[in-house]
Amino acid sequence: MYGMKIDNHPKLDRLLLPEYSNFHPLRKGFKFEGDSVDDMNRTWEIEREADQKVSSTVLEHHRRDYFVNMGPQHPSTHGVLRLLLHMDGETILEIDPVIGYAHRADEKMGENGNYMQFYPYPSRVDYLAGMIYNWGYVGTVERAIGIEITERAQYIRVIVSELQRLASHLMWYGAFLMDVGSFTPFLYCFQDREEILDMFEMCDGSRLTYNYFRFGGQERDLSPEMLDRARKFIPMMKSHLKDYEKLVQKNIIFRKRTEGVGVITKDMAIQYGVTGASLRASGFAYDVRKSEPYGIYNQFEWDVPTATTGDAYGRFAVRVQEMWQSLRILEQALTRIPEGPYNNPAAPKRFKPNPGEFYFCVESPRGEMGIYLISDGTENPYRIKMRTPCYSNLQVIKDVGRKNFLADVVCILGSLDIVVPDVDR
Amino acid sequence: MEMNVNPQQAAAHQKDGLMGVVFASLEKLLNIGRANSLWPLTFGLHCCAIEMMAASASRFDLDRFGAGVFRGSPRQADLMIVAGTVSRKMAPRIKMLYDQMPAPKYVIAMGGCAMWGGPYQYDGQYAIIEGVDRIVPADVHVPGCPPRPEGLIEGLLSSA
Amino acid sequence: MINIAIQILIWAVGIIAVVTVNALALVYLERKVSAHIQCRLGPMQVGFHGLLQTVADAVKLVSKEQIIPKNADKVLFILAPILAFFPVIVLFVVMPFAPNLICRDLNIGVLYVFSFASLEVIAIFMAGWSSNNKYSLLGAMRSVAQVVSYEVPLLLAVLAVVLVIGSLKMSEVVQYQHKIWMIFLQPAAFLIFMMGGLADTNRSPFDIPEAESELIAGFHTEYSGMRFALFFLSEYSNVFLVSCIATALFLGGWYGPFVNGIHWFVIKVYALVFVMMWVRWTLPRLRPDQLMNFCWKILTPIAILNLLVTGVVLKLVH
Amino acid sequence: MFKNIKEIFTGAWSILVGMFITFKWMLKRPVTIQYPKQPTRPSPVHKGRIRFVIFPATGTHDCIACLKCQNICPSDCFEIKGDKPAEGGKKRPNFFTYNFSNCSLCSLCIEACPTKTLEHSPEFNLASENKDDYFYNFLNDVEERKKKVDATVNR
Repeated sequence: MYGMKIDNHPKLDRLLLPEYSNFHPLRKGFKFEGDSVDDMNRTWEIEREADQKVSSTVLEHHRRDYFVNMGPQHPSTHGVLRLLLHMDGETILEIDPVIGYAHRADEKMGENGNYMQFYPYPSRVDYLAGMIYNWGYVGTVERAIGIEITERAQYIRVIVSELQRLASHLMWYGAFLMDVGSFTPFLYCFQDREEILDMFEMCDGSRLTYNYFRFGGQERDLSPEMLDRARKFIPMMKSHLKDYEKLVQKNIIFRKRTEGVGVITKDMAIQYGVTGASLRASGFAYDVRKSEPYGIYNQFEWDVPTATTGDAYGRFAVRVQEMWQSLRILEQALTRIPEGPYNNPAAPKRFKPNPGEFYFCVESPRGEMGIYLISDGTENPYRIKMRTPCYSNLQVIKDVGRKNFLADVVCILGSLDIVVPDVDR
Repeated sequence: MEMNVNPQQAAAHQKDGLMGVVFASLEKLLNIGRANSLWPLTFGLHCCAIEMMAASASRFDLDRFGAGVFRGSPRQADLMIVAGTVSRKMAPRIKMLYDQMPAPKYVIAMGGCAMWGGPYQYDGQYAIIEGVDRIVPADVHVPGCPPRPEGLIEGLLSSA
Repeated sequence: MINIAIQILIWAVGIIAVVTVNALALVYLERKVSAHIQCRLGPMQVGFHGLLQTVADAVKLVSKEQIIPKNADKVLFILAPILAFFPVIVLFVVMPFAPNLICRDLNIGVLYVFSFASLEVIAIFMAGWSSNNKYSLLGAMRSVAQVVSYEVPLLLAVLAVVLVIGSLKMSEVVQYQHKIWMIFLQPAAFLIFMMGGLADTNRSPFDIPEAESELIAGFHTEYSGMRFALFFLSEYSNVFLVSCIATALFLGGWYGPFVNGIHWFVIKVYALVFVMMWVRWTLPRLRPDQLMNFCWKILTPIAILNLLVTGVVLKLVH
Repeated sequence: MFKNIKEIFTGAWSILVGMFITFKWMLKRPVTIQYPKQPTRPSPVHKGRIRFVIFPATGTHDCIACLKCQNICPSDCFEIKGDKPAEGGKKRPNFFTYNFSNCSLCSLCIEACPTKTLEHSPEFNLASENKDDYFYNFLNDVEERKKKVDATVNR
């Protein structure tokens, strides 16, 4: 993105942008000259030919190995991720993730507007965890300008974040099961997710991409009906989770498919910067909410679930346990939520933070999500860098997927819980 | 896309007499069949893909209209729901997928991003294509960011 | 001579009509069953409760453009779906629907069924090979490996049944069960048969050849329009056939309480079909190597053991 | 050996339990809302497209063309021109367009509006074959909506 040249790099090519592009958009003073449709078509031809060359590479005549392009359109890549598989029969020799198909220049857009104008975008980076990403961005700016958050707003933030975590995990639960081959739990999970989305619609008005957090508070108060609904939701969710456990977690086929598949060792996870449930499943109890508490998470009683196996089943079990913990936090927050103002009226509308660098991270359902902000003292941010968990989590598949079956790769990818725009931003 | 026969064909039918009537009603039958069995391609780009899944899930259940059979292979799909921003890197692949689909084929541009580039459109945007109809012809547009599943259903019905 | 010709003609037309209508009904049933398992409604719009949904699908598929990929092997590509549909029709010839409703009651009925059933593999492999697509080829390879392996326990299970009955004639097989159904004499064989049948028809949890999340659509990835519909039809007809065979061999065919006749046969078959759908929408999918392990390490030994025990018991009884 | 046999039986039992659960769910009432036949109710705060509030007191909107919404909008949805009327008084808009498909429904414009004359409409199921349909001219839009309201009142 900056056009840096690295000496002795084995494979230096465009990561997020198309192969043919010759510009470096994150450089200051970059101007993009729009191209005509004809231009695009011509460049696409080059790209398509390059694609087909890779996929139809015939290696030496007597060799058995071959390349398979998995994606960008494939039912189990959860969006537009492409995995270049080098295979021998059903066995994978090498995996090469090719990313950038969902690149939308989120970081560049942060530099273009002022601080207020970047509000709606974080929730679109990871659309499954919109509320939590909202908090990540708002928290960064709050740290930069130093603003107080009211008590009730803190509780609201915890409630919506945990609901969002539940919704995201439910979505993942279903999608993972669909990868493993059973379709029904996907729809059961979506039913529960719809309940949560209904609640979000009551507080924010949108179903998926929220803009509920404001600097110093929230957009609007949580209505009593929504709180009631959340209170009713908890026991229902608990009974459903028990059902799912019987349906899925105890099922012998599911266990055979996931146990011992895609083992991420602790060292490997730390080296690649894997965070979230994938790291905790490897036996490292790192959760931003616990180790670097933000908001009021240190006032609740909850545990960080871990597993020691590091395989797909471990990741699955950890995420399911996390759902139970989220319910536990929700129960406490819903009983203790105080009355009071939901935002800080002293919050400034236009502001110029002091020059400096700020970092704030939250625990998204997929891992540590942080926003690194450089301010140069003007109304617009100088640079917004997002540390998105999926980007680091995806890299590990190169090591983990090797010497596995094709079916296992799908399973590993599902268990890592990748959201593609979160990788590409 | 439309159910009515176009004027030229209608004129031809009048000339042909009985055979024309037979063909016209055959065409009508085919159209009813096509309209009620639009199999979409499993093809999610961004946020709207989740709403597309929500539309196919239990609450809204696209299967009621015969559109619940999500096919992974473009060869067996009739309908491409472009759910999300079209990035420059993805665009040639979308065109390729569209070319691989057998006729008659339809495209729904779901969400602001697929219509105009949506919130991601700004002066100097280098990564996306402003509107999917710059590469493939879109038949129905469903606005919103993201549209609710009801919007998608409405779009599906209006495309039928 | 003419009589026989007319009879054959009637049977041929009847079988083809039954097969297609029945497959459409099965697709509708599958969609409804899956919908209700998933707490939704399924097709509702076309006809009363979506009864005509599959008809609409069929009309659409017929009118679709048929694509033959540029690099495909054209002859095999066109031949494969027809060959896939062929055994289905042929197999109905020996199905004992009712005492006097068997097209040809061959002496070697059971053998005939299994020899034609294994023809399907060739069609699938042809489809996978000729498409010139790696996913298709992978799907075809998986399918061949799976079907060929599962035929072994399947046949061993049937062998035990045949051993008890002492005849290969379908009508005699059913008549033997007028007092006690074979499922009570041979429960293990029945379970093995159903598992083998699920695997043979490529249905979940043994649906690895068309594993949606791995291989997109397996061996028929490149097929569109009517050719795809033929594969679709043959898949559902196979499900029906497996249930038919299981009913004839294990569930006492047309025998039942009150009045014997075709209605009992149909009821039993549809009950079995429902169970197969229920299994499909409940269980995840096995991995190819686990599938093979399951076949060779668990099913086949049990089937052999079952055969052995049956033989010994029969010897002792006689 | 014994372990393997035990595994077979526990495995079979787990499958039976799973089948029982899907059967239990099958007997539940479907949650599907038959949408076009049955109405769905989005929440009262649902964010649809932006539109002018028609104040009952004045019977029209209260926009003063201050361009605050245009400036705060992250994705340049608005295009506003306005000038002071000849007879004096507040500035009024004479051109006010809004591109719904660019809008990210962040409601920053609503918060920025000094006269509170912008709101989210409750529409939620828009779809059209022409994408220019979502390029709204608010001044015309207000007139049309007023006509509609008048028509219902007159009836």
